[in-house]
Amino acid sequence: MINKEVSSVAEAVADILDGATVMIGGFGEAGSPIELIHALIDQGATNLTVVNNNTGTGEVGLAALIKAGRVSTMVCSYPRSANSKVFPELYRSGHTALELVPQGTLAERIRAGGAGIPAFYTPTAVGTPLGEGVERRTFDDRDYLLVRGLTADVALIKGRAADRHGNVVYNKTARNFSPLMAMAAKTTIVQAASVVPIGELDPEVVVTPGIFVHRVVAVPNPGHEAELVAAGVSYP
Amino acid sequence: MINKEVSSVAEAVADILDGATVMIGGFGEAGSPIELIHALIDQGATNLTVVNNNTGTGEVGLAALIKAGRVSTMVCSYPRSANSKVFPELYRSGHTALELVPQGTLAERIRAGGAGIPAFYTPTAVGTPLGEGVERRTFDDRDYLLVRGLTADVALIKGRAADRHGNVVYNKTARNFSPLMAMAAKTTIVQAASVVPIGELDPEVVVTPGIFVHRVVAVPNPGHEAELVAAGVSYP
Amino acid sequence: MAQRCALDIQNGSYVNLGIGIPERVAAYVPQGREVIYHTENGMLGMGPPPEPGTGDPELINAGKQQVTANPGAAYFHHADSFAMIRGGHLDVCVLGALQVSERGDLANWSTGAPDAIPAVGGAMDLVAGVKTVYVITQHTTRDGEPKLVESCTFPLTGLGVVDRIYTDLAVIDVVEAGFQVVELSPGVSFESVQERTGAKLIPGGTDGS
Amino acid sequence: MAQRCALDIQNGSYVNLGIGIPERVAAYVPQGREVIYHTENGMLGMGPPPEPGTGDPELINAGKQQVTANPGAAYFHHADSFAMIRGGHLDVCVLGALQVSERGDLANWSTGAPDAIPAVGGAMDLVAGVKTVYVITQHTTRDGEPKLVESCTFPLTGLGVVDRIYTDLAVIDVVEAGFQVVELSPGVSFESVQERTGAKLIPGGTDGS
Repeated sequence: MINKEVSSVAEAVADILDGATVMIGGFGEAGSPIELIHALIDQGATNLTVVNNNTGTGEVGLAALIKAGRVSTMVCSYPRSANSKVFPELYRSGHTALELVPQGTLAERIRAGGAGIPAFYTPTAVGTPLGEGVERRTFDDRDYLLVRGLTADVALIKGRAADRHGNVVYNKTARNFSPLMAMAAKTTIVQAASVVPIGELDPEVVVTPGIFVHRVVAVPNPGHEAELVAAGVSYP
Repeated sequence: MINKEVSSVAEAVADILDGATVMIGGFGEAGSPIELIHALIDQGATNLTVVNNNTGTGEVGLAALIKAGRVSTMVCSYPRSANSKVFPELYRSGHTALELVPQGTLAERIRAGGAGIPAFYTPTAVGTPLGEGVERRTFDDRDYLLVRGLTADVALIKGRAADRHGNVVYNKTARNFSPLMAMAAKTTIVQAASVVPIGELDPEVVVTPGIFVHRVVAVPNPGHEAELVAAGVSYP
Repeated sequence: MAQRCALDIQNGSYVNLGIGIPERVAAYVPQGREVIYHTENGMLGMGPPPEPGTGDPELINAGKQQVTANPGAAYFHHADSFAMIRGGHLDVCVLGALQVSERGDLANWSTGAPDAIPAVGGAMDLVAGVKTVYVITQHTTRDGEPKLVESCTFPLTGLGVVDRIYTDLAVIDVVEAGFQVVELSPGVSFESVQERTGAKLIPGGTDGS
Repeated sequence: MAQRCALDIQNGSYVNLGIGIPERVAAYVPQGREVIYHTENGMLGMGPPPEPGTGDPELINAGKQQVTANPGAAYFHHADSFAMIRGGHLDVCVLGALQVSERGDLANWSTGAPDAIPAVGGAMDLVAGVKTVYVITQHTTRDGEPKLVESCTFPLTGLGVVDRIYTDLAVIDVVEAGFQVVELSPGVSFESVQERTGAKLIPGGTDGS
């Protein structure tokens, strides 16, 4: 039998190594797997390269991981937010480096990495500072940049429901980067508000098929970042 | 108000021009928009480049379009099937040319075309006759071929249900190439077994969002190719 | 500005509105026009903010504010969302600007200040892919410096991408020859707009401008 | 052959079975192992053919035969399906062969006959992307010509892609040095297999071969 369910977030992240590249789903707080991130903080892995659209808010979730000094490089499109205080400090101090990637290029690079495409051409960022030094080529009289697919050792993903095969469905705009990151990581770990019996998810509506998922852990009542930040919570 | 529904398959395909590139959804008979294809035969456009995984069976649907002499080039991965008799004849006579593309490369080229990606690299077909003469490049010690995105003037698509915005859901493995072709065509025309009121399709399960769809036509009881072929039907 | 811009949003358009003033365009689209709003984090058919207490923190827009889903909405992942953008499927995007050049170059993501945290989001994707790019901006900076210029001095978002600019003083198209005035705000003269613009304006308005 | 191959399919594997004899592997996977079948036209969790009269002509496999969906199945479009293949997410594919070379080159899509309609389907994608490629084939052609050869003469499907070959005579791995016999069929001698093979065989079986 196939059973990808593990019993705790601690068990789910136990083998993440120092120096790993970790993709973390979510756009702002929507889809952010806070409990998996907190388990990763407890676990202790450091010198991580983290791929996420943002850099977290307050001192919970991704921001807490950055604050704990575990992130040596952030790959993201928008490392600035109303309540994002942790990253700017560590970026200015030189502790955490930044690879800035346009949002759509970031998404497509992750998908390419998961789809076995080593590189593709995109019109985005041609003529801008983010296109400087990037190989350029003209197709049909328009200029494009060559960008590489992006893969990771681990992806941390938040779903609405999953089953023991690893099939996942999401909640509204919490979907964002997660299905792509699930494709691009060697080990994809999903926290789901409910782990349902096999067959309960309609095959027509599965968003991430189980082939992309390696571990599933139930987190029945995931925290909401905005509420935690508003309440002044700081992890750990 | 937005209303993409048109009242007949004839109206839906009325403006397709001679020489157009037409993507036709379906893998074998699953997802084949037979009624739209028959309307296109009646409409008369010729010298078409048709993109489909196969070349149809019997003398209905795609095979009937080919038999009517309307297709100057087929772009496909598998132009041979148990009941595929029409294409081999016109191919051997030189009437219909063939661009043979590996199935996964075909799918990805169509997606790229729809996603504004002019070209990408793929490992598929390196070292094979289909890789001969194709630009090659090494990334991380592996060889890849450079292939171009594929777009079309028109896509003909079969859905299970659609709404007036053009949102579409499919039936099982009839999905196949259709969501990709819908992205890659200037004009995407969908025949749906039912056109449902707006709001009836759950936003979580829409497969092709309406932005990719330009016309919707209800075809309540679409024919099944295998049944038509078994019954010896020949269109027109 | 948002109100004037809204007049140019046609029925049936697929539209992406940038954070800030561009968002206000939605409120002014003339009655009878059905417009579908795209938010690049993954939805078509975005509706207004939820009634207090009814929102879902996982139903948000690109500005990370809670929104609603209109009937006919669809959710999708980021690669599909930016396929819509990059693939030219969106009709209009409306963005803010730091500077626009007379060739249509846009600078709106960075002032180039050395201590600023660079952050680009989806702006470069939008201007590279969306069919028509509208800019809404004050005509000058708070210090009175022109924002419409011969060449941008701030880091670029895209080259030759802006189609039309809505400022507090005028509506201006970017045409082959440069900035063409299409419309002046009530009580504003062509000359006064020219004075506040860092490049030569071409008259072209139907109102005599 | 299919039965022997099935022994090597591990619990939890994601497997794509080619049309024909490879399809039969599913029937022989040992009890207690749960294997998930992928069909490249767009499904994971493919089940056996439907009971007569219960099928759906739009629920088919890559061979265009009606199948069923097991609990836990998922449908997806072709780009996602081949992302699974090209991206290295499938564990095993089992294919037929016209020829396999001692370097693991596979020819299985075309005899190169000038009047044949060329047709490749997903074979080139599968061998380029799937982690482990198994081939099931008769050891020789109907005319007794070897199918395991030093170099393929038929057009290639992929270069250096085959990991293991199951024939009526033996199980043979493609290793650095060439064809290594892993197992002989009952009553078959190493020498008789060598006689029917177009390249040098390396002994390596635990059964003394």
